[in-house]
Amino acid sequence: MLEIISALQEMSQTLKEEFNRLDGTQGDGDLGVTVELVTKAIHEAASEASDVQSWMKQSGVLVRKQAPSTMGVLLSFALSAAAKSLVDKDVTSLNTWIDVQLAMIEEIKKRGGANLGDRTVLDAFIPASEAFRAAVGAGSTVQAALQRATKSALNGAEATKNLVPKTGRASWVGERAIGEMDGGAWLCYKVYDTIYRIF
Amino acid sequence: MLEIISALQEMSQTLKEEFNRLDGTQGDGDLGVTVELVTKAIHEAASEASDVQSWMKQSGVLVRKQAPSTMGVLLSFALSAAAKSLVDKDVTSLNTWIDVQLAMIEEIKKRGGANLGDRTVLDAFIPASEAFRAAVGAGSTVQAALQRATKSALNGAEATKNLVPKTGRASWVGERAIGEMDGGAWLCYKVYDTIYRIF
Amino acid sequence: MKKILNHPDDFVDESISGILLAHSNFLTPVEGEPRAIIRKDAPVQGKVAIATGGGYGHLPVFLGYVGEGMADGVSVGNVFTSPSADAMFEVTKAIDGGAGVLYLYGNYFGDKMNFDYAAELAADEGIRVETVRVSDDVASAPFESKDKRRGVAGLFFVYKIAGACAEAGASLDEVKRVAEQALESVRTMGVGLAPCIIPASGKPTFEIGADEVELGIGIHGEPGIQKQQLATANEIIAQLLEHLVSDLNVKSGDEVCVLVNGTGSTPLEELYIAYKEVHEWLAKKGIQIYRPFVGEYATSLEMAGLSLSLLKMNDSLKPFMDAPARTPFIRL
Amino acid sequence: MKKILNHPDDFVDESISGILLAHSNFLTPVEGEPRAIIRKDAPVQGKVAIATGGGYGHLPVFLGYVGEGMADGVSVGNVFTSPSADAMFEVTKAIDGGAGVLYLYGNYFGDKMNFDYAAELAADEGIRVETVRVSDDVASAPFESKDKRRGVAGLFFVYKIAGACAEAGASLDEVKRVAEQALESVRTMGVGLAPCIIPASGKPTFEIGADEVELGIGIHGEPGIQKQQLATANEIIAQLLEHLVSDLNVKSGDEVCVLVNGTGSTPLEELYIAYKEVHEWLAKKGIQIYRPFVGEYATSLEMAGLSLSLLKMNDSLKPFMDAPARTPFIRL
Ligand SMILES: Nc1ncnc2c1ncn2[C@@H]1O[C@H](COP(=O)(O)OP(=O)(O)O)[C@@H](O)[C@H]1O
Ligand SMILES: Nc1ncnc2c1ncn2[C@@H]1O[C@H](COP(=O)(O)OP(=O)(O)O)[C@@H](O)[C@H]1O
Ligand SMILES: [Mg+2]
Ligand SMILES: [Mg+2]
Ligand SMILES: [Mg+2]
Ligand SMILES: [Mg+2]
Repeated sequence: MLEIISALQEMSQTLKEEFNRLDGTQGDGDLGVTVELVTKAIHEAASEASDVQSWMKQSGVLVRKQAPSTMGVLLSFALSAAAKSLVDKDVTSLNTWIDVQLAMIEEIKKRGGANLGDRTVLDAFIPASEAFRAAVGAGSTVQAALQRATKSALNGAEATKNLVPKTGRASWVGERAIGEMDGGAWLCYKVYDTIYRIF
Repeated sequence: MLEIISALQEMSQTLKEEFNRLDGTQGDGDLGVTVELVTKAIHEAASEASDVQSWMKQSGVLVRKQAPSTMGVLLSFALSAAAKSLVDKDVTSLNTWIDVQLAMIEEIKKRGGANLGDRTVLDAFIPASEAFRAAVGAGSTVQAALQRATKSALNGAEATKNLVPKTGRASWVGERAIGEMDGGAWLCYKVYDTIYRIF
Repeated sequence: MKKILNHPDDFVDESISGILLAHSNFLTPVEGEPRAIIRKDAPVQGKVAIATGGGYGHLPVFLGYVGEGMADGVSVGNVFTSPSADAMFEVTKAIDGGAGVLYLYGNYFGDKMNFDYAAELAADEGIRVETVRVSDDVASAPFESKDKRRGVAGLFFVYKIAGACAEAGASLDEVKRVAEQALESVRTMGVGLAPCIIPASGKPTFEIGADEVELGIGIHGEPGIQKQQLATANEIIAQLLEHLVSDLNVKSGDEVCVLVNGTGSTPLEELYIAYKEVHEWLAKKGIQIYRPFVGEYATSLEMAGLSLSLLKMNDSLKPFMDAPARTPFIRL
Repeated sequence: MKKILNHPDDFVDESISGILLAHSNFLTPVEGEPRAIIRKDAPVQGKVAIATGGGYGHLPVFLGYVGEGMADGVSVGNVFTSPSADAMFEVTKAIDGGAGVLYLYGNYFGDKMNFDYAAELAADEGIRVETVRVSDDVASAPFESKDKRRGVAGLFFVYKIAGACAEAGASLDEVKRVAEQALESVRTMGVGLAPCIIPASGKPTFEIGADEVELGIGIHGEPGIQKQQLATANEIIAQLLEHLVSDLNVKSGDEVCVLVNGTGSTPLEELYIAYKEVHEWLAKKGIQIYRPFVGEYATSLEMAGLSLSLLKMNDSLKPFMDAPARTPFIRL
């Protein structure tokens, strides 16, 4: 777990400017800052937590306090929802992690009111989680499932290039956003990718 | 007279930026604007005046109203003093014009409190007027007298390059002013030069 | 980046600290939450409290509107970023005088999610919260979806009206109704000439040509309707007014309050040239000016540009507009 | 040059026209002299009148200080240029309420010559005029020749004190004495980060490197003590305060008013970081702050930077500092 957190933090530092740039083409160019604050918060949460469930719970609280931008708040809600879905679950079972992803997606949909095709993080997250589930259903290893999820996340993120934003700050840009990926979707791909590389 | 005014106005337009630049190295860089406003005002005064005396009088009033910077006000006072000294005088006599220059210099000294060597317009005006007087005294023509005055004005202006300003805005710059001519002194040279070229 | 600061990371906290040191007789932070700041005399018992909040870098928005006749408390985020729901919740608890709390802030998604969550936390504690999100920027969405619009300088008018209404002792429902009426009556549109630099990023918020302006810019540098050539004050103001007047449906004989707002580095001298144009344009159309405001009411650090807001007046709004207001930043 | 204006030649007149349109209940021009502007209620019979004036581009200096408890009238020049003696004389005649007129303005040679000439004209009409020239900028001349110093943001304090004194009904001699006392007690020093552009010239007023600041800059961009590397707010403020405190001879136990003044495009957020540094530095030396002011009190169009002024307080100045003041630009 600590390894994943460190890797995510490293990723956030390496890609900070790129996140800012992607966000800047359609938003306010601060996504890199948010991602950095989020990974810092989940790192801090790890030092206060004894297991994955309590880490996710504490992450939800700290991210909410320390990174309260759109992406940050949605992630904090998603982390809290993930923590809730983990209560009394077997964290070594891949099915548990299918549920965690679904719980996060549901919470992001509920809080943000967006859906597939609105050019958000969901356009990578939903296909990635489905690919993960399908792979697990077909008996894949965790590595293989993560690989397929990562690939789907990337495809989903790439596809946002042609989507007109419907929500958030980017919606004011409208058609002008077309051509670049959505920053949040690309972040989702990078998170899957980072985790996949650890396993 | 109109010819001189037009020539002065043309000079002010051609050299505006250079006056601004010289003033900028030690002041606020607006001398070119002032010179433009002054020549505009004396042009306007000419259309309201019937003779040299009334033109100078009216020039004093209009310059004061329309170009009230340091150089402008000193010139307006000087013009008013010149007008006063012209009352009932023979304007075709060169001696009259010696007195006019002296009256202007006295007024500038009185109003501005500066003297030779303080790095002002006076450092060109005083030597120029003296050269003019000397030339007239030696029986020179108006052309020759103006030529000698122009040359002395230029020498005086050049010499300001090595003077530390004691008065006005430039005094705050102190030693830093050394190296460039005083804008007001250079203006004085340019006025003599312009008039000389007409005759 | 050439700024008067110590370290970009401390920009917000040190700036707030300066405000609290300078205005300790007006403002105080909530114990344990330095980004939650309230009126010194909060909670005012029996008065509806108004809570606001949002990203930093827009002074006097938001912190500068805390005071008598305006807002009761504010939560402050990082530059151009929402404050946390936790800070909002702390403000809510500290200002509630028993008559409930109105959340009054600019319409941004991040802020909305945080304020909504703070309202959930407040509800758990039995504090009644209502919300009005200011969405006055006509450039950010068409009339049909005007609740999607951004909140910009028109915030000032809504604080003024709602704050006076609350100060006058109205109920939460009434304050909310009046705030919504003000919101219905206000429109804003801006023009950007040069970007600002967010201390943490060190980069300009947008790019623009030497002779270009961004028409309909947002207060974080969000792109507007179009980039266009710099025109005269007369032309720019006519363009803004045409959008505003048609969207707000102002006609000859109507009365409006006018706000010519500088976004940061635009000299007051230029804002008054703009005001002259506004005044003359409206006069030509037979539109009366009830009260003009010219100055910096909602900024974006050192962004160059201005925004123009109109508040369509009616007799019920006038007493609220004329009531006094007194914060360390605004005196009316 | 990217500015909100119509034509550079009309910059001053159109801007003044906007101010008069917006604030017609406070200000009025003198008939026939549009650059001579006075309080609407001038002349106030029996009250000593205060006339000020100077170049445009420094709002709220000078026009913004005309109002109750401050100045009675102002003559306005072109950008950074003295107004004419004629406009000053018109103001003098229009504001004299029989108790005489104090000329109170910044120490610039052009202004001095014009005001002195206006005083001659006034004397011819039997109006008693006294003069106090504010020369607060420590960077512009050494202590020994402090009457040569420039007048900068410290003007605000002298208007405040002298204006309150005149409003209180003091005689011309008394108002002059109190103004001189305020002048003796005020010191200012500024730092410039970026120049402004005078509309008529279209060029920056000075040149400066990307990481440089001009220490001791004047309000027209006059060079100061030195160009130096941009330092932290902490270091810059310490530098300014060391000059001010030693020049003014402020010691532990003394009380001062503080003015952190933005020169145009410096965000309020930064000014408050600066104020925090001032507050902490003074506290460490045991110097009390009687009252702080933070904001734009004397600008140079969109020049970036700030100035810091200290007014050494004594008991006789306090009532004048605490008295109300009310102009369209300043409310205290
Ligand atoms: N309603 C929404 N639902 C889900 N994701 C969203 C929503 N709105 C925006 N996002 C995501 O948030 C990202 C921007 O995050 P961030 O920069 O933190 O937002 P902001 O700066 O506007 O607060 C977008 O790229 C998008 O993926
Ligand atoms: N006391 C003085 N007496 C005579 N000439 C002076 C004096 N002070 C300044 N000057 C002249 O005025 C010139 C500057 O004029 P101007 O730019 O109009 O001044 P400012 O912009 O400071 O009002 C200087 O170059 C100098 O020649
Ligand atoms: Mg963003
Ligand atoms: Mg000059
Ligand atoms: Mg953001
Ligand atoms: Mg000048």
